[in-house]
Amino acid sequence: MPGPDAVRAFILEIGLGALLLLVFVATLGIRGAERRVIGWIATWGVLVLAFTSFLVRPAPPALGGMFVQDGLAIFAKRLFLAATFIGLLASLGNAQPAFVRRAGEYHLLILSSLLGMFVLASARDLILLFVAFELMSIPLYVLSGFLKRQEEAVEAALKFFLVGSVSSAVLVYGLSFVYGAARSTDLATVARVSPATEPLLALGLLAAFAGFGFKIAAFPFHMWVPDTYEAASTPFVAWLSVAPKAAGFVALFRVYLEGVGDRAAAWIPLAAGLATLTIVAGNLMALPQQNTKRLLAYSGIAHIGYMLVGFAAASASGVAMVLFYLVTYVFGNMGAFLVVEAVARSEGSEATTAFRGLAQRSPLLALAMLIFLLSLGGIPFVAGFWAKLYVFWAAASVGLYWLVLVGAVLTVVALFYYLVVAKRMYIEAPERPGRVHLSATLALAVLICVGGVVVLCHQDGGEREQRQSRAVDARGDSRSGEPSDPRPRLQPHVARRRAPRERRRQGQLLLPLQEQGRARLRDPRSDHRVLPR
Amino acid sequence: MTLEAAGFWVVAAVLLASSLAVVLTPNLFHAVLYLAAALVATGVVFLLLDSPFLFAVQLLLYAVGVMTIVVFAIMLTERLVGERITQTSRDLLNGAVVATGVFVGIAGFLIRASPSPPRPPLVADTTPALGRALVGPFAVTFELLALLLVVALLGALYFARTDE
Amino acid sequence: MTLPVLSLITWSPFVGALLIMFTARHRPLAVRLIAAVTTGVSSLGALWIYVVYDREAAGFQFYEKFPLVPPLGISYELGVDGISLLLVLLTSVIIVAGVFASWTITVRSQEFYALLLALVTGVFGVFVTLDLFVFFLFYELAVLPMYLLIGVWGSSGEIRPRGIFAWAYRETGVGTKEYAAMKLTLYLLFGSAFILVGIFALYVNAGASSFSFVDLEGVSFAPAVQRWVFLAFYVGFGVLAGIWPLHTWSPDGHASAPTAVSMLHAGVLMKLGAYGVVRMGMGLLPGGAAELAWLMGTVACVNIVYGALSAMAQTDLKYVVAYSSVSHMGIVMLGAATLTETGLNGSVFQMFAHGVMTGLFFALVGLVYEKAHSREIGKMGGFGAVMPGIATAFTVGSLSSLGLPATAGFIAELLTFLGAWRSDHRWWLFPAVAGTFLTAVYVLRVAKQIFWGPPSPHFHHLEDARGPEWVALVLLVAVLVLFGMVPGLAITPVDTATLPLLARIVGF
Amino acid sequence: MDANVWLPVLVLGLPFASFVLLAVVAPLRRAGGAAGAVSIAAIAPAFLVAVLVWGEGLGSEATWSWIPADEGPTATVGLLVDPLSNAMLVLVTLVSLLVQIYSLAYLHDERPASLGRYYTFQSLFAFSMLGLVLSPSFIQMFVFWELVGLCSYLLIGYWYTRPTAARAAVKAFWITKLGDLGFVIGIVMLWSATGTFEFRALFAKAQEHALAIEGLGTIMFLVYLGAVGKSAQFPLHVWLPDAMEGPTPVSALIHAATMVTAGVFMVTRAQPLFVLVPAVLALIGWVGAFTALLAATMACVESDIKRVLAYSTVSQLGYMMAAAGAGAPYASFLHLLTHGLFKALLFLAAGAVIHAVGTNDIFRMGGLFRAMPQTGVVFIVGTLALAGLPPLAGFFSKEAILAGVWEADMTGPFLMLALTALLTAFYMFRVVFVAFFGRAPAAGHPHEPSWTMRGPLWVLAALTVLVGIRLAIGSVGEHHGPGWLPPLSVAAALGGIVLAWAAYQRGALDPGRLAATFPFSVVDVLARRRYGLDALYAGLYRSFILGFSRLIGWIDRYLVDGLLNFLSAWTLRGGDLLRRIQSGHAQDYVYGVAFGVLLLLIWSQWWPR
Amino acid sequence: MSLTAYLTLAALVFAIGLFGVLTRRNAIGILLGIELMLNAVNINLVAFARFHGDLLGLVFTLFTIAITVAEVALGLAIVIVIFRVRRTVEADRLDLLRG
Repeated sequence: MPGPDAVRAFILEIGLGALLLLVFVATLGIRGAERRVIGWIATWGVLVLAFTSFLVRPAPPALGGMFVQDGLAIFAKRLFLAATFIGLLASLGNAQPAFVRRAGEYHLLILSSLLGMFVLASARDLILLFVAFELMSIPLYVLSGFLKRQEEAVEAALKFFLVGSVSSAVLVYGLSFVYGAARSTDLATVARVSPATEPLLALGLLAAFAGFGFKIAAFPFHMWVPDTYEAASTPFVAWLSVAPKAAGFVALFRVYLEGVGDRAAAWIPLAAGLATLTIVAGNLMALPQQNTKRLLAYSGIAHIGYMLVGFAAASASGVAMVLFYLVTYVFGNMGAFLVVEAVARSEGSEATTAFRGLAQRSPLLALAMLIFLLSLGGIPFVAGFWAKLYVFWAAASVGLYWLVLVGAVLTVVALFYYLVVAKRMYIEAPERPGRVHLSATLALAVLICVGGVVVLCHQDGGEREQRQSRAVDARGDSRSGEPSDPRPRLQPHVARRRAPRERRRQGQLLLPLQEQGRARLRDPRSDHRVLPR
Repeated sequence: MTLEAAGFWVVAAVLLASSLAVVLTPNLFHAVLYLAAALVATGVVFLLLDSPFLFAVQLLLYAVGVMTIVVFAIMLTERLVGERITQTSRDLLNGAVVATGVFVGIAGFLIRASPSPPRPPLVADTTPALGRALVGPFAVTFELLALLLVVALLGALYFARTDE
Repeated sequence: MTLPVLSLITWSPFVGALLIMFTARHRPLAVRLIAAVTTGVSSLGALWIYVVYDREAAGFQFYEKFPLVPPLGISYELGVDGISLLLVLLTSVIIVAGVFASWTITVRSQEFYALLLALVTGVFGVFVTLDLFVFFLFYELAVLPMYLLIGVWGSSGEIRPRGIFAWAYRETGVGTKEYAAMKLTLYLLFGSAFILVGIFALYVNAGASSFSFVDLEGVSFAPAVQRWVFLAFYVGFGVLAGIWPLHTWSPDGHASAPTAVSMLHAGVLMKLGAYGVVRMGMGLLPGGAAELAWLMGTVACVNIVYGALSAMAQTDLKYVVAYSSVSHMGIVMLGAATLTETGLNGSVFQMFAHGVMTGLFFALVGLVYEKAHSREIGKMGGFGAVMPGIATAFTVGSLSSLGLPATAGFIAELLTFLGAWRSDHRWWLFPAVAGTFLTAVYVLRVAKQIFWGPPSPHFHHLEDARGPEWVALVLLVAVLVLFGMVPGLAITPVDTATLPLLARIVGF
Repeated sequence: MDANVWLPVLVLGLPFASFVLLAVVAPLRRAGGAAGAVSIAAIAPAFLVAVLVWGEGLGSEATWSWIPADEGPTATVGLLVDPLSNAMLVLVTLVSLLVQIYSLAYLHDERPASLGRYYTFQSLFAFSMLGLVLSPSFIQMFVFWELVGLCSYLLIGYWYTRPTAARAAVKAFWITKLGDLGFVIGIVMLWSATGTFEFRALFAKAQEHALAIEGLGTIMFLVYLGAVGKSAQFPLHVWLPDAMEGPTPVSALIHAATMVTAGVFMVTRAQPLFVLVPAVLALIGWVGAFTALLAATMACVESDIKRVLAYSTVSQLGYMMAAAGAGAPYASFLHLLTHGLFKALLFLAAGAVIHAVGTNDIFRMGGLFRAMPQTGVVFIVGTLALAGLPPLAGFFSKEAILAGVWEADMTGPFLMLALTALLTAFYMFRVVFVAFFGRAPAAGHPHEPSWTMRGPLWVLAALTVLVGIRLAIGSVGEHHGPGWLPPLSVAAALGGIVLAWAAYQRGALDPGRLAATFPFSVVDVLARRRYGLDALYAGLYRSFILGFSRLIGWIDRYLVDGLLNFLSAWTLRGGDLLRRIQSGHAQDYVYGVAFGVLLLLIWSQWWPR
Repeated sequence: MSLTAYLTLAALVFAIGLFGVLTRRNAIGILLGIELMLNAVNINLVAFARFHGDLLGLVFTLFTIAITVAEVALGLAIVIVIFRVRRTVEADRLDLLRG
């Protein structure tokens, strides 16, 4: 049975499991409109977990190496918790009957999906990864059709489900090849696959990429996104647009950077190409949108493209940059969706025209929206700028200048539609007077997002990097006397745990991740071949 | 030709034929029946691969279970429609091209793959080992699977119930 | 601890913006006074550093530095040399004039002034900062408020889509202020994308772990880096400087913008682009500058002639002035491209001169528009009789525009000509000179049409400039004439900055 | 600073002070008459000082840095005081003074504010012109060159509400600017080659034969182009007749006596440089002579009294240029001075006439001599001087020019100039006979002007005579022409007078019939059409500049900007098209996934093996 | 038979399933296609397990089967609710959301 060490590794999952049980019990015990309480329970629970997550420290791998609680995992879990907290908080004020009466189901589904994400972030075994992936996905299908009386909602659920199932099939088909090529489901072993079987591995990883592409909504696997976002309830969409994507990215990092060892560089052209396609398609398709949620959906696709730029850097710093991007994206995108929710509640419309004259009606809400839009647009002084900057930086560090240029130029296209919303708010005259009313919890959620977007730019430009660079210096490999190392002194979260033994030459970038893998190979606990041959 | 090879060809033929029938037959009921055939054929493939336990699982849990709910669903939707379930298809050619393309793409990799390893001799019955693995290293995964099933059922229930 | 005068100059308007946002709600007069006082503080500071600046010593003075993000080498590093000194002075002149010229704005004046002041902070910041990264931030700050400033307070022109791309015009809404605002913002951000890539490339290639201009200046980059990064800077900043064919945002933007914004934008922000090319492009990449000077100069020649001819073809007064900016920015870029002392001095001088003259122009056009409610040249006439003051100021502006001696425009053009003939591409002189003639043609034609001729009965009720507006006009005219008559005022400090710059380029 | 410098500075400074005062102190300017008083109060002492400077024969040079540069200033400003500039000082201040006095009466109907503006410009002009003649360097000369051009522009457009005046002002500016382009290019090149703008340095180099610059010919030609514009040489002379839209005193001052001679002055000033390039010099001579003849023919068919005078100015400027081109700068300069006097006289007298009759058309005048005998007398004095009859001033200077040209072996120009002499007398006396002795009834109520107007007339008339006498008796007027030249010259003048008398007074010749006979008919038709030059310029302006600008404007809007809008419209439309893949059908979304997989599989062909 | 044969068989089934998903109109029919695709995965996994003499594939297969069942159940529930709301199970008729 798992020892105390393993419990330490599972602490967040155990806490979440307990919360699930609590909510389940509450669902059974509470009836009717009182079920509102369930939402509070879940929200508070997630908040507690979120605080707990900051106490959690990396732990040695558990389950024979299947489950790791490293920096990446902990970071991702904090992110999921933050997003979930905001999402739950925002939906507390949701007075729609379905949400009040079915609060138990709603929160159970969200929390179990969250558990799936947790495990996904920690999974280093293909089987666990797949199960976690499904555990994350299946509740989402239900949640997107949660308003099951609405034609659009069930339609969206079906589309989401169909595309999702096919993608799952493709994913697991790919994973089967990965397993076949590696003769193991352990990602560390995958990293050592002999070249003889490599075509199968390549096939497997490609197919699996499609599956992950669906989850992160990269072009052309994104097509479920706009429909689902438009139809589902907005607070849920706000959450849907960030948390599962973050989980998808974490899984991508696990599989494609940790799991392929030295061949990570091979992914650069592919990821760069996909990033380009996604950025272009997302931004272009967002241009003609009249529905704000749809617009944000497409813009979200474009953002995935930008994150893929960081991914394409296939470097440790790239990973760190994408993670930072995800953080800013959580706050910026959720915030934008929540403002849409507020306005849509008040105006009964999700169209961009509902924002007309918002600056004169509710200046603060308009300002919040403007901040979110600017952050999404990558304008300086808000978090989104730093995020874009960092992913571009990572890409530039590996010489992908063209990709940076494409990305930066398409930022301009993106700004077009963000500015259209800004125009509605600030330039056009209001259609009717009066403030836009929003519930206290929703306002709080928006406020948190504003705080995130504003604070992140101040902190993360500096403090985080500072800390990391100190870590670099402390290791004594700042190579004094050789000032011409052009790489930004940025270390990824994933690498913070274990100091690399050697600095790599330029061009080989995945050192920290590989070091981790190798270290695990030397770790006797990592061998989980308990099965007979 | 060994027995295994002969069996493979037969099963493969059956499997492919029934699969094609699943996607091509106009009648949905027939399609379900063909799917059952395909699943059974798959089970036989498992048998050819020396996995009788999985054959059993496939047959009992999968083929029968899936069949049951699908039939239920068809009954539910068909009766309300009150017409025969003959389903027309969308553009077959496009689908065929894309599906063929995918297959060719996969096959390209398979061809490039190194010659397949020889089939190792069977060491022992795999079933007990399988059981041990599920409660051993994969216990947590198994737990998660349980949760997943619960959640799926919860979702299905949520959708399917008509109260309110 | 000396007074951080550059910070004072830079942030004073920002403080003003905050004060306006938070204290002056529904008190228009307070808004204006705060704006006037805070920009006044900046102007006094600018004047102070202009006077105190040590003209014997080259290099950056009034230096301030403290680290912002040490591991990345980002720091808040300020300093001025002769070039930025002059441009800071220019900015302060224009903004003071701008505040007074838009004294009569009544719609949402609180937000207007707040945005305007924020924008000015960005402009000052760009001119005084020595850290590339912070530079970029200030640059964006100088660009972004423009969207709302034009979108909310701008005016739409009358353009009827014709020609082969008419459908595109309908699709994009050409002519409206929203279109102009969007075009301007997106275009400039498009340019900033190149700048950002360029800055990164420098940072990565320098390996110095510093964004400081002073540090990067000490690095000699590989020829390929020099070439490509210079090109990136040239394109990126060139958009803002209005280089052909990336200039088309400027006529639309300037024409649609409210008076103070046009003044600031054409007067100062376009200089910011040129300043970027000179400071960043030529300062950090001497090899690239030497290699690509032919391109800069040739495009600049196109700008000069093309801008002038385009201006001539316009029927909208604001468009004429806007295109004249395109033409005059050509002189700026040409002067820089000559890579000669006189040429570069002329370039910087033209930045200043054109800033003031175009500020004056836009102030006047704003006044005329405000009174006559028309921008169509053909519909106006005989204004000289009813608004002699405006007519006089317009004439002075025109004369400076066509390079008449005793106005600042002449010095700039002369120096540029001298530089052009001494450069490696002598023929640049001819388009440049031709440009001055074409300028004379369109500028006098417009002046004649608007201010001369029989007074139209429609416009008898019009009045001359009043009160605060005079402050703006007199200030600008005086600066224009003063610097035209005593060019040493500007050139002496500028020379201390251009010589080392050229020494690096020529020595490369 | 010694008197050599500060006296000329005083001359320069007084009008400048007046200008600044009037420009800045608006109430004073708007007072009108008071502004005139200020201006006159400034120019009068300036005139006295100028006379003093001239009389003392002061000479000095002083320069100050103007445009600084690292190794010595790029450009300097200063004073070059020598006999040439001294004489010009006197001429400029004198005519300015007289014109300003004259204007008090001539423009007394104007609104006070307008009158104030007028005197502001007058002061500015006096300052600029003085600055020009005192220039020690090309650059300063160019500066003031442009400034006088500005004053010309402003004063031609003095009545700016008149469309014709507005047009004429702009035209004058443009055409002269066209010439100035050459000037500026020339001095830029010169600076580039020598590193200096200063005359003294350049002359020194020229004397040491150290000015062997490549392309000096081109440079000097370009510099000369400036003079072509300013001094109304063919083909840029077209602005001057139109410039008559300005008030007549302005014509007298700027477009007869002073500014238009700036070109001649410049060529004279820079003679040491021009002599290095004989080809350019010859060109100057030929163009000058041709201009003289061409303008004379046009003057013969003109009926506007001011325009006749304007053409005659062009013609006389041609004379001066011809002399300069022939290497006789002295003659050229002498003619400049005398012409300044008598042409100003003529204009002012014509102004008095126009003031009286309210029209410019000589055929609507007639018998004016009886109504305004004093004006008539001075006009005739001026006419005689212009026609070149001894002992008036014009005779000697013209003599000198003809002699100079003859001695330079420029036969062609000489013949043209001689013919011009005949024509000059003809067209001037045509005016005299038609306007003053004609039988047609004069329009308006002709009367002698007030003393403020008559005074300057008499002063100028007296000076014309006195200078002539001075030249006749003094060695100043000595010339080295062949002995047959004076008789020939006088004969030509007399011939012209007789011809005019015969045609317009006596009626012995029918001018109309004469004009209809070949070869006069050709000349007549062409001259009446101004040899098509105005039409040519208008056509060029309209079709070339405006047409080209329209083309560029179109290109800019519809191609350069159009392309951008096209791109952005296509981006928008592209988004619209692209979102059609979002068909709403679930299976199409699955197609998306399938295509994605296919894409990845195809991509994998580049998979590194 | 060689491993490749089994893999090819699986690939064929996978492609056929994909074809079904792409061409069927009836939502239930589409689900059947998905079943086929997942079935192919199982063949793959078992074949690999057998040829590698490894048990992980079998474990994987068990999980896959279970998850497939869950998915099918949920999918059918969605189909039923769709039918209830929209009175149709034809996927092509569900295009309220588009663009």
